[in-house]
Amino acid sequence: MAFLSAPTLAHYLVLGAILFAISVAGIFLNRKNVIMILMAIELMLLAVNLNFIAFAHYLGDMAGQVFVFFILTVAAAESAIGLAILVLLFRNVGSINVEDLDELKG
Amino acid sequence: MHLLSLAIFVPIVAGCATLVVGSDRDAAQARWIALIGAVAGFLVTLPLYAHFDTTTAAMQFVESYEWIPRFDIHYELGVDGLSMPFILLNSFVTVLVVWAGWVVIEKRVAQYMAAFLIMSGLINGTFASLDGVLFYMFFEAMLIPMYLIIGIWGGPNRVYAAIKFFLYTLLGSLLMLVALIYLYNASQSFAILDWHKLPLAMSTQILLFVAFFMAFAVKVPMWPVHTWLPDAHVEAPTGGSVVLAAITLKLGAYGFVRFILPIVPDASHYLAPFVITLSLVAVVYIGLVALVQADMKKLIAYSSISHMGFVTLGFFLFSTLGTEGALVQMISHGFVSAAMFLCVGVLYDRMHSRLIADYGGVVNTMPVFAAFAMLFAMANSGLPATSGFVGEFMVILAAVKANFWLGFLAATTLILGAAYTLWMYKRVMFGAVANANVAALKDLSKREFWLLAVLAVAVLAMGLYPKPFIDVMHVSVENLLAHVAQSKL
Amino acid sequence: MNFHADVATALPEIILLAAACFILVVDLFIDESRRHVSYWLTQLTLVVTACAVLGGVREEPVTAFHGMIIDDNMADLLKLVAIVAVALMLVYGRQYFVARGLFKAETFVLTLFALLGMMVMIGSASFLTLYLGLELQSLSLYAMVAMWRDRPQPAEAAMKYFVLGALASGMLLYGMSMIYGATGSLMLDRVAEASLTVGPQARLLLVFGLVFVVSGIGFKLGVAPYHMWVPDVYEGAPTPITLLIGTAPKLAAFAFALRILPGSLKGVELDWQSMLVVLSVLSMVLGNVIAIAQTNIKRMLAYSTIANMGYMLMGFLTAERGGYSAAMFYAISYVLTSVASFGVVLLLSRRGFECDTLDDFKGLNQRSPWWAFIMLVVMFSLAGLPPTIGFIAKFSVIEAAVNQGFIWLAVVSVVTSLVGAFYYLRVVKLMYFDAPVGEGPIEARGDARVLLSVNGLLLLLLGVFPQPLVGLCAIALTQSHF
Amino acid sequence: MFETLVFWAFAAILVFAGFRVITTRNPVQAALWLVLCFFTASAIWLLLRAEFLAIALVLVYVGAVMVLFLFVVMMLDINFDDLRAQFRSYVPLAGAVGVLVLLEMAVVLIGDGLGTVGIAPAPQGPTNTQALGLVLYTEYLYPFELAAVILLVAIIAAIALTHRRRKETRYQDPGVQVKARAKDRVRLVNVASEPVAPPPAPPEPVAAAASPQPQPPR
Amino acid sequence: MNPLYLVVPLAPLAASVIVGLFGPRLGRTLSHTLCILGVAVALVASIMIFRDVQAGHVFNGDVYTWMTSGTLKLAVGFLIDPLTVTMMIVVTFVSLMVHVYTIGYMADDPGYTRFFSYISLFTFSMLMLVMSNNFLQLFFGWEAVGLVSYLLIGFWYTRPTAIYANLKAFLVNRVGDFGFVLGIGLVLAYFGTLHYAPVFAHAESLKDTALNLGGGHAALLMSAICICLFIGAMGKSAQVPLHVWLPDSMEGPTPISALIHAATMVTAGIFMVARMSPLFELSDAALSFVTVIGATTALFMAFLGIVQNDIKRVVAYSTLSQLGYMTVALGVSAYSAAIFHLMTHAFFKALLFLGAGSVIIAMHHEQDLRKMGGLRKYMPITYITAVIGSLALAGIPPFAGFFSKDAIIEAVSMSHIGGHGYAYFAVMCGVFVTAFYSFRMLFLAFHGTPRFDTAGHADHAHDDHAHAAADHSDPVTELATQAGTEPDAHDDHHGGPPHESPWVVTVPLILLAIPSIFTGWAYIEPMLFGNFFGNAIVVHESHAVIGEMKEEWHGVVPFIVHGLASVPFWLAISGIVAAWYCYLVNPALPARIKAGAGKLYTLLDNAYYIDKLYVYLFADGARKLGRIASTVGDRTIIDGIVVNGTAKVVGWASQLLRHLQTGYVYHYAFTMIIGVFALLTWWVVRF
Repeated sequence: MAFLSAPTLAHYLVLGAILFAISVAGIFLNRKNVIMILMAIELMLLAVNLNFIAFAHYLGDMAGQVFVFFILTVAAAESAIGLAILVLLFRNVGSINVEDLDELKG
Repeated sequence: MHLLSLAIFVPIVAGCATLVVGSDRDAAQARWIALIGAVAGFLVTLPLYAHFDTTTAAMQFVESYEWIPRFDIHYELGVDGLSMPFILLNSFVTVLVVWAGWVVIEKRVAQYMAAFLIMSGLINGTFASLDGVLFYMFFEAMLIPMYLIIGIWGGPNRVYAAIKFFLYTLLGSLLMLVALIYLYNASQSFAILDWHKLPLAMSTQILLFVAFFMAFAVKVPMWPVHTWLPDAHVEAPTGGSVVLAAITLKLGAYGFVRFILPIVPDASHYLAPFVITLSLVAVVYIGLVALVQADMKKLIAYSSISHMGFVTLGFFLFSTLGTEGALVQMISHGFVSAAMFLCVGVLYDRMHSRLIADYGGVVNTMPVFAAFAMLFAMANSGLPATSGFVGEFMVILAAVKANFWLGFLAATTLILGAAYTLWMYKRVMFGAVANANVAALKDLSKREFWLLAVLAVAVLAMGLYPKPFIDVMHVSVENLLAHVAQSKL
Repeated sequence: MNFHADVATALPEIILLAAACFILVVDLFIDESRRHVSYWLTQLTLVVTACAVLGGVREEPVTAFHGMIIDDNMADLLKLVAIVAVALMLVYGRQYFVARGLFKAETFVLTLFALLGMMVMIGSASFLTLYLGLELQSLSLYAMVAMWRDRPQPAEAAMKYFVLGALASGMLLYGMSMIYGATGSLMLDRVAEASLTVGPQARLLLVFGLVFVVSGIGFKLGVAPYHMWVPDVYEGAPTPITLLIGTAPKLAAFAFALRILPGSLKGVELDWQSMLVVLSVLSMVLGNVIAIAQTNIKRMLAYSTIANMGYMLMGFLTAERGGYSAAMFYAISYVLTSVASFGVVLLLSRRGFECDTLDDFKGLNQRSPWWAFIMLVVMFSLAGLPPTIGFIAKFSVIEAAVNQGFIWLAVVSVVTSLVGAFYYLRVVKLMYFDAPVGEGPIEARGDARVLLSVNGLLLLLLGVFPQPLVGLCAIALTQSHF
Repeated sequence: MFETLVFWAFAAILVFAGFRVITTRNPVQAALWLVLCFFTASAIWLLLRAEFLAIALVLVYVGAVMVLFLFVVMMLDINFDDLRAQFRSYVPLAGAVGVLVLLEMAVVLIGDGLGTVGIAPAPQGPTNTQALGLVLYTEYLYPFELAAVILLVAIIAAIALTHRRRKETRYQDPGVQVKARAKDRVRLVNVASEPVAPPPAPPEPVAAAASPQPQPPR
Repeated sequence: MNPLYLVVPLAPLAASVIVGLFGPRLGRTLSHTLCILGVAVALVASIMIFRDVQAGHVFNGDVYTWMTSGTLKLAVGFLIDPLTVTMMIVVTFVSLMVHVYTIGYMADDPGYTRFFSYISLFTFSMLMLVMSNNFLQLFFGWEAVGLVSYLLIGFWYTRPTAIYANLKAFLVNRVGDFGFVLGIGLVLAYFGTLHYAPVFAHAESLKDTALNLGGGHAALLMSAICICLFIGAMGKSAQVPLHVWLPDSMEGPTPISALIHAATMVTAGIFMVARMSPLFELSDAALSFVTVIGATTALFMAFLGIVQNDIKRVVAYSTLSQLGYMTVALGVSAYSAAIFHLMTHAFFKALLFLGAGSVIIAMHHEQDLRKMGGLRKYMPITYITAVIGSLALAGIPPFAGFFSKDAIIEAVSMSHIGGHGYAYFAVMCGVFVTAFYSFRMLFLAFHGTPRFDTAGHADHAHDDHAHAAADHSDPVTELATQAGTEPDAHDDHHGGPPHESPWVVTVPLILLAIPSIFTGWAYIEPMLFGNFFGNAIVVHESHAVIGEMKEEWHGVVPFIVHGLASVPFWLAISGIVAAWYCYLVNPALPARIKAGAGKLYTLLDNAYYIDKLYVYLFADGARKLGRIASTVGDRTIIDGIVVNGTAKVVGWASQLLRHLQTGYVYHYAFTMIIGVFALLTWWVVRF
């Protein structure tokens, strides 16, 4: 079974793609819960990072890793702001149910 | 002497000055500034006529400056026999319009006057532009003041009318913009005169024709894209109707001779039957529609459409007589429709109704007015010795020459035009005094009297001696026809 | 490596950053009553930064920090306009901020950081800096949207903005990772070289990544179908923040797109070109059509943005310099117009009164002819009618499109702009044809009045004499390297 | 061979954990599954010779970000049952979309070329951490500074958005503190030298003038 | 150019303009003095020109160039030849008489100066028409007289019937002009000029040119031109089927009925055809057409004269019939006979009209013959002149009508043009009918017992045709005018028995009676058989009926003697006798005939229902079409479906699409994801 061979770049990429697909499915699945959506997005970033590292590895280039480094940093900052917004939202609206947040529409 | 620039910017500057200086509290000031501006605007156009060389078809009073070098756009002005008369006409009508709105307009006088002055400048610019983009800028910018005029000072349904007017005309002109840009790409120039020389394939010509035609047919307006006009006219204040009918419609027709015919001559020849058909529909169908209108302004609006049908018909006969007839018809219609709308305005100011049914026997209380109205009604129905006759007659003659049946259909206007105009006249003016309101009417004020008198003189002068008008345009028309006769394929 | 040269190249950003930090600290020591000190410091910062940008204008493009950033004329021009837009936002929004308790250091500092993010994006020469600039800008904006803390709507808007922004970032990054994989570099110039020579497999990867990158760009520009955040955020955010979101970031996004697509993905030009065609058409149609149904001016302007970005893309997708310069001109003129439009909205807002429904504009001409006139100019500029700058902008992009044979696209654009004209006209109608509903005083400060007037008249002036700006855009792009 | 085994094992865990993240009922559990994801991912990164990042992932994500998530989830009194209503009805759509996405991506990624790019160049030179460190402050100085700014923004934003001043808390106002001057704190009182009646009670301490006034919340 | 030529039209014009603009300030006396002076000057000048022309000074030249368009030059100019000058004299003379007469007739009218201005303007227009040397100016005059006719018919503009009639007159004339313009257009198209001289000169060369009418049909160019031009003449000269306006035009004041609707304007068509004789001569088809139309008019309009009770309407139908005679003459190429009859008719018909007017004044504006009778005693001068006019009309020698009418009948009998048989029958019958109705009128008005109420008149004159007109009018838009409120300026003077009219009325009657007697025998020889018209009238050899008649011409007296023995004379006599019998001897007879004839009478009384037909067909039809076009075409289809429909669809789409923006963030995310994967799918599938 050639598929279960030693991991090649394609394996890593497909793994990343699976994670990406899971995160997309997660957005569809947990549509009402903002926190879950945020987690799904974290998963997506993980997929991205995996890609970068895999490429960096197979290209023998540091740049990809550095990018991941920055992505991690930014993602942390992003989470902080996102959760802050979430807290604020909960204080103002009393809910983080997406379906309660439809005052702005049309 | 930058005569053309003056003709454009004197009114615009005067309009801005009116806006700045005039306030609603001191309307008189705004009026006077506007009047001075309008008269000045008219005076600066007079040398255009006086110094016009009727022996050449070349552009005259040319001014050319680089404007937007990025696109090779120039501020290029110039007039020939096809455009010069309209600049005069426009400036003349502007004076009348300012005068006509003298006491009638009470709210936001400065804005009213300014809108007309600015529009006047823009219209002059449209006629004088030799650069496609410059033309387009003026052509479109003009919509704005007109939109405001209809919307602010108009009648009860003014919003609908104003928006309809705006969008309708915009639709056409936007397609024209694409065409202009296409031509620029093909010729690497925005100079209209360069486009005249540009060879184009037939399919391209037809597409360009369609694009230009949309713009100008809406503006003229031709059937079936005419329905904005009655609405706009009915709702617009008197001055708005006057300018709309007397001037802006001419812009559409002018577009035919400046753009369509010389730029896409082969498509014009090819599609001439189509345009002629539409023109004749305008003459006959619109004539019938005009007959049954209950609103005076609407009736005159429809009559305008019908008259403009002659213009497009004349152009697409490709004969000297037809083209000159069409141009003469344009000028004449400028006078006559202006006068007709002013007449309705006179009545409207007193009775606040435009419905024919509200009138009857006005001649009893306003004999002087009725006399003027009679003259203009006759001019509208194309009576000889009035200006209305000249163009119509020439176009009919040219049409008969082209094809007997064309002439036959065109000539129905003799009957229809008289029918709708005089039937209206009869119902409004003649008869016994219809009601107490009519009985209380006062005859023309001095202002109104001279306003109409000036137009009456113009109408008669042009009817009795049209030669000067035609001499001005003749060489240009010949040149145009010679140009159109050559294939560009 | 010449560190001084690097610093000189990045001087405006450095100044901005230092000043922002300075203000952050200084504000701690300032009384509530003297908050305007921070405000003026912020304005001063902007002026100095602008001067630094001007001082850094060069003949040739210069890269610095190991090729991470680039300073070319395009960057300088866009930065300048962005700075101007931000400064105007602060001027126009001052009254609004004060009235709603937002007149404080966080606002100014976050604004400056957002601007910094934009400037970084504009001057990026690498995917990495692009990404970081983008995030810096976005994070600041997310926070600013939510700044008005005691209202549910800003929070809701911020949440939507954030979630979707994060999603877009994720996609963008996914795309970047693919591009990195296909070309082996994060440097735009090297990616560009590689993209021209890649084999079919890598090319497929490149196109694959391209889709994601284009989506990310689409999100930032707010073009359909990535536009959904735009109306909600515009409506929910405090109006000055809306102004901020609606203006300068568009320039950054434009630069972003320019750096990435023609700047680095030359090899798949046809692909992104046709993708952008789809986005452009969708935006023009959806934006204009949906805008008609709006009753909230901010929302309407949001849809107008969507549509306008569609027009901008039309110039962009021609994939030639004329088109880029047209698109750039479009973006700049749109920003100038948009600033003025929100400026008027801000002008009419006052303590306890949000001027956000269209009906609030009723009878403005009777209340204040001058502001009605300015708004009229703005509306006609947005509609693309002469003699305003909006017309020249539309003209340029249509010219670009026709020049490259996209005549049908030009026709679509004019037809949709006809639809668009309707709702702009409606605003004019409300202002001029209707009677005023309420008599609210216009309590703007003198500087805001003056600047807004200048802003409005500039739209007219540049409409009549567009050559300076048009020429500038053309020159900026001929010199720039991408 | 070991590598292969590790890869497949961790990949399987990663996918399963990822799957659980999106399907679990409780966000707290989801967060924990996510933690597992990060752990496994870091293991896979180790396979790819990205030691520093693998550690950083665990430290930053597991140590900070996910804790933050959990913190927020727990802090906010959220009715999760409400949020999961109709969850099942979303499954088919989500599944379909996920599979579709995956298929499309796989079509591209499992092309003929990439499968053979399996030659991992032998790591040489400095260790991964050293290599990163080498470039981070030189080549990537500028981005590094930017990252710092981003973190600053995050701090400012988080504080500006969520920080509330409680009335009962005592806090300092540096502005007031700095502006405090000696003469505000100390008042010299002239006391008569001759012994008279014992001095009256000292006036109200002036310290009140220097005590920080609670600022209205910003 | 002789400056006198200019004086002729300009004198009346100047008078008209001055009086028109300043009339109320000038006062009545000054106004009418000015106008009369203007026309008198024109008459004198005309006479001088007449002498000049007789001396052989024919003139053809332009006054000024109206316009030039390439090689085409349109000008205003004069062609002064015998034909013109005859018309000039007729016009100015009758006009002068009418001017004078008006002083009396309109004495009490508030529109006195306006009226003078109009009739002077009319004189000018008519002179321009006849003096023209080109088609343009001809058309100019043609329309101008139509305008003045319109103004004058509607002179009493408060009367619904009057303003109905004037609109009708103008529109029917416009129908004629429609043809006329087409004719002019064809002339221009094929001759390249509108001047008479070159057109006539080249006419021969285009004799066989065909005009393609499309669809494989072709017509002879000349026939097309002539028929088109003649349609114009049909309108102006009220030939069947465009005659309907003329009877209604009697709504105008009587002087203009005399001037315009009897003597001059209606003869413009006749004049025009005569002027165009070089063209008409080239088309037998056109001539046949003319003949048939003329004959129909001559006979059938005469029938209608019998049943009229309004004195002016009798004269009006008589005019129609006489115009038919002239037209027939034209059709048989007896142009000079037509002009001759035109001239004599102008005098005696003007006389009859003015006489009728005089009666009307005397009857306090009562026009119904049934309410008159025995007026002979009260107004002898009017009576005598009326007798002269009637005799002339009936064609009793030696009155003027006899000569001209006999010449026409003679010419018809000699003609070989298509339709001449029918024409001959028509004109012969016409003689009898003419004599009958003219003497019916005479007897009813002046003989028998007075049937009027000398104490005044309660019943209004216009009642019967007021009702008739009301039928035609649009019930919605026409104001229903009640008899009581009708402001009629002429109701001022009431009561008293009829009396002879003042001298300003009677003098013109007398002056017109004189030519009614003598012009016939005085001018028949020069006009018909001499070389009076010179080259002005061209007759093709094969049509030269006058030439044939000339061979039988032996002088006036033999002509009369011959006439006394001919059928027409006896027909006329029998007509008179029949009238005498019916209305004087046995007045009950007509009622019985009326009852017996039944349907026939109704047919005649309704003028063959032609008016009703036209109203139904054209007026209502056009309005109906217009309404359909307006409501269905413009409002429903173009505006409703296309314009507003598009707007509605866009608005609807907008409402629909805005619901895409649900407010739920996950939908937004879905959209983005779907967007990405749609693009992805497209590009993946493409690869």
